[in-house]
Amino acid sequence: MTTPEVKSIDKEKIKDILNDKKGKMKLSLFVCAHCGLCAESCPLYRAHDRNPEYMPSYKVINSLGKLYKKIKKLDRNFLEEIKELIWKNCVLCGRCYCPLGIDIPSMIALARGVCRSQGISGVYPHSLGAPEEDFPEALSHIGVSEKE
Amino acid sequence: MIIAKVKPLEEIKDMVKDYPKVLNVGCAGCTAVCLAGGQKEVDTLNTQLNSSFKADKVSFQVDGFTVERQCEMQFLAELDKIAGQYNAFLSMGCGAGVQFLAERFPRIPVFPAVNTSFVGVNKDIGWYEERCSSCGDCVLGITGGICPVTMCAKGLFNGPCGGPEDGHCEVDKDIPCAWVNIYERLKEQGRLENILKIFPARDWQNQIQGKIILEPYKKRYIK
Amino acid sequence: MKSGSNLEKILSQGKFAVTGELGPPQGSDINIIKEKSKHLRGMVDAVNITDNQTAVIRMSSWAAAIVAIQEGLEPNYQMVCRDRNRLAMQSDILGAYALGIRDMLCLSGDHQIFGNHPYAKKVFDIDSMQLISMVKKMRDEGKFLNGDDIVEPPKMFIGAAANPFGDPYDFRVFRLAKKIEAGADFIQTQCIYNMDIFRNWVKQANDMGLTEKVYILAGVTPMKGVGMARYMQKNVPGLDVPDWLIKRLRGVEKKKQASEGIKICCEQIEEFKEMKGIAGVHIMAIEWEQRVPEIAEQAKLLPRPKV
Amino acid sequence: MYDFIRGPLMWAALVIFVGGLIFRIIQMFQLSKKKERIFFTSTSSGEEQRGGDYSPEERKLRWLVSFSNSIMGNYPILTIITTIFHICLFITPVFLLGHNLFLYESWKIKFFSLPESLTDIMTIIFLLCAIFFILRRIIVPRLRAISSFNDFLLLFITIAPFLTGYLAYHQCFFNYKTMLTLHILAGEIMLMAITFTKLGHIIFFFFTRFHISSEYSLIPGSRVW
Repeated sequence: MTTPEVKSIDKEKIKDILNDKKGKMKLSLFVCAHCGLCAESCPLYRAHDRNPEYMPSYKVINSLGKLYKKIKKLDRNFLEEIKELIWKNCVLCGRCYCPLGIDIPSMIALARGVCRSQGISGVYPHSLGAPEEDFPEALSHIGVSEKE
Repeated sequence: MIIAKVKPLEEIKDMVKDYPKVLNVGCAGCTAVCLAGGQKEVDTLNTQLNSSFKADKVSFQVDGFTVERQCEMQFLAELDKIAGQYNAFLSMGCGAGVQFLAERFPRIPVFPAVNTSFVGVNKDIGWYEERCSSCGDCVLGITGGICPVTMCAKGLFNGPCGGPEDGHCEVDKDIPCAWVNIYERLKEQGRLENILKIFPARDWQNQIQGKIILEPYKKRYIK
Repeated sequence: MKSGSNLEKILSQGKFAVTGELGPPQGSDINIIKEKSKHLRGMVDAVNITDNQTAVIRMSSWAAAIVAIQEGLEPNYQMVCRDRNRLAMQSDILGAYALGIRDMLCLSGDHQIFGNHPYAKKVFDIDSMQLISMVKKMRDEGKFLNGDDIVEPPKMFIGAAANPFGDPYDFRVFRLAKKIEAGADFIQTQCIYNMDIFRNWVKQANDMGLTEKVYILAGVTPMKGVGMARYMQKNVPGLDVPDWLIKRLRGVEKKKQASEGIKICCEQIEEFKEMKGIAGVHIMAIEWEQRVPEIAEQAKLLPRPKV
Repeated sequence: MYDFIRGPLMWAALVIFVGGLIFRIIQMFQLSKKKERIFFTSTSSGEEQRGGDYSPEERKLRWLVSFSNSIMGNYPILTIITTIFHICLFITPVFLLGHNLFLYESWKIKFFSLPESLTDIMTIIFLLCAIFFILRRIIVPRLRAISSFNDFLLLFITIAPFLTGYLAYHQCFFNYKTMLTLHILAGEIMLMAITFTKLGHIIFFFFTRFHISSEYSLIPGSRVW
């Protein structure tokens, strides 16, 4: 539902939110060994035929990781991009396992906090204005065909 | 999902009229899914409050902040930075969220903006129906997946009572009789004997405030 | 006069009232009630008939009350909010009044987890405060809770309980004020052992002018022995049994502890007679009714005034 | 060059290594705070507190459940190889005869050393495991999706000391002296890399899995982020 001309985003506010928890988040991103062991613990990963985009570390690296990296040149399109990753691919159930004990849910929550501060937030398939075609795809994995 | 419904605007206005600066805390969990307390509803309520109070010439300002879930302290912690600037909170989370928010900020009055109604299902956009009253002792396995405690108006365990006509409850013709449906479904599944024997009086579990500490974590919290 | 009951007459004439307590049996044997009534006749102005005390099933309070009437006692019909919803309560009040019961005590009732059916579904449709105002509305306005008119409204003399020892202490007197505003005519307190807290509570009630608006009866329970005292200290909710009492009971050998308990109880009654704002005493000698005559005698409460 | 890496660079590497570890520890303690513990005395509402007295079948079931939920249950091969990899990674350099001789020569500290044939085999096993990791990072789709150049670079940084050490010991390619220089250089780079790269998980693992109280903490953690 983005408006035609791309609204600018309040970079200062984003910086505040990110810097507030910079220590812990940067350390976690830094120490992640990219070992891929968090995958199996994510219900959506398994429910989407182990598609790498549903792996917790993938979601974190491509949302919060990029937010910290591109903190200078952020724009609304980028936030729209990661919106899919941290809302559609993740329900923040908080069960991701990391052998090193990295707190993955708090990282996804921070990325969501940043988006939400700019008015961008996940649209549930069931709320008004949700693209209908979004919905059948989410049910395909459990064998519910279109007509049912 | 927990289903809630926004309180009437007048009732909310009446609660917060004496507080010049209010923070409206939204919840992106259940109340967002049932279109009662998500970020969009927070913005809608804020606009209504601001314009209505301006019309009444009352100095009032409400800001919005939607946290991930109000039932987890780590997400309520996000409010610590800004909580001090407000005289009161409005919370659009479910009853549990409102109380957890109040626990975290005991000196700031917290007002509920939604009425938590039931544990239910999304029949369609904006249409929600109760399915579970969390009685703590589930018998759905016996009644073919239809809950006698919730779906039967009298909560009978050896139903149906004398009241149902052509499948709907005596209370309201739009409400299907749970026990008629239980009968049909069990008959289809060939498990009718489940409701042929007498169901004994129940030990009601949800009589005091519920608390669950899972076995593997008991040693962390019970000395 | 509100209900014209014997208790109301005595209290309104400023006489020092005495009420007792009778626990119906856990069965349907009327003779047990008759037996207990024999001890209480002529010793008390009214006798509380408990309603499933501590959530343990007993013969229903109004039935035992009617038997008590037949035995020449004035029953004080207790009603708890745990077991009945507002429909059952109002119909029971009508029935009780029709059969001659004139006093009522409105209680919240102990949680069913204390009783012998811990997993029964609780009711608590209305709480004790709302029950008091409901009975008052039935009496003074002649209306049911929903506003419908009552043909021949029941005129009950409304009683309520008060626990000066419950947490938070300083709120207890305001709760008393609320009960008076709700419509309570007389108050029977929880059994008193910690006299200091009770004196303070009565003083606050006097300062707030509450004692003019309601008759307060101080509750006492004579201790049978150290065992009972320690049990009451640990298990009974909202009861403050101070240690000096247990020490004093332990000071006397086993056999004489019962009479020592009664002695303490009589000392308390003596003090209540002089205490400003106290209109009477409520002797709760549960399962010890046979000693009530001795207490009444020793505390010089006899003979009971005929009004 | 040789003297440079034996002298100042070695000290620099040690200082950066130890300093880095200490800095990380302090940083983590600063980032987290003590968890205020609320203890319940009784388990009310009828939930009885289960002691450890499980019957044999229950015990077997409990073991089966925890095994199938563990990473060993989900990724058995990877877990075994990682365990061997880490054992060789820590044991080989510390109990290597060659290292301990140098140590004795310069600081007169006598260390227990494993037989050279054993450390040799362990180095080979280590290298095979490392190759497994590299191949895995390329073949497995989910890893390819998140692997960057740094991951591969770091794998080589970790392999280099073992490879050069092995070649130096067996004196194959260049003459011994050059290979030894390369070996020492590789070792020092790896030590420093621990502070500046994700090898920092040495400390992070022990801190978070043992101190931070979470679902997966190995002991009831006493701190929280």
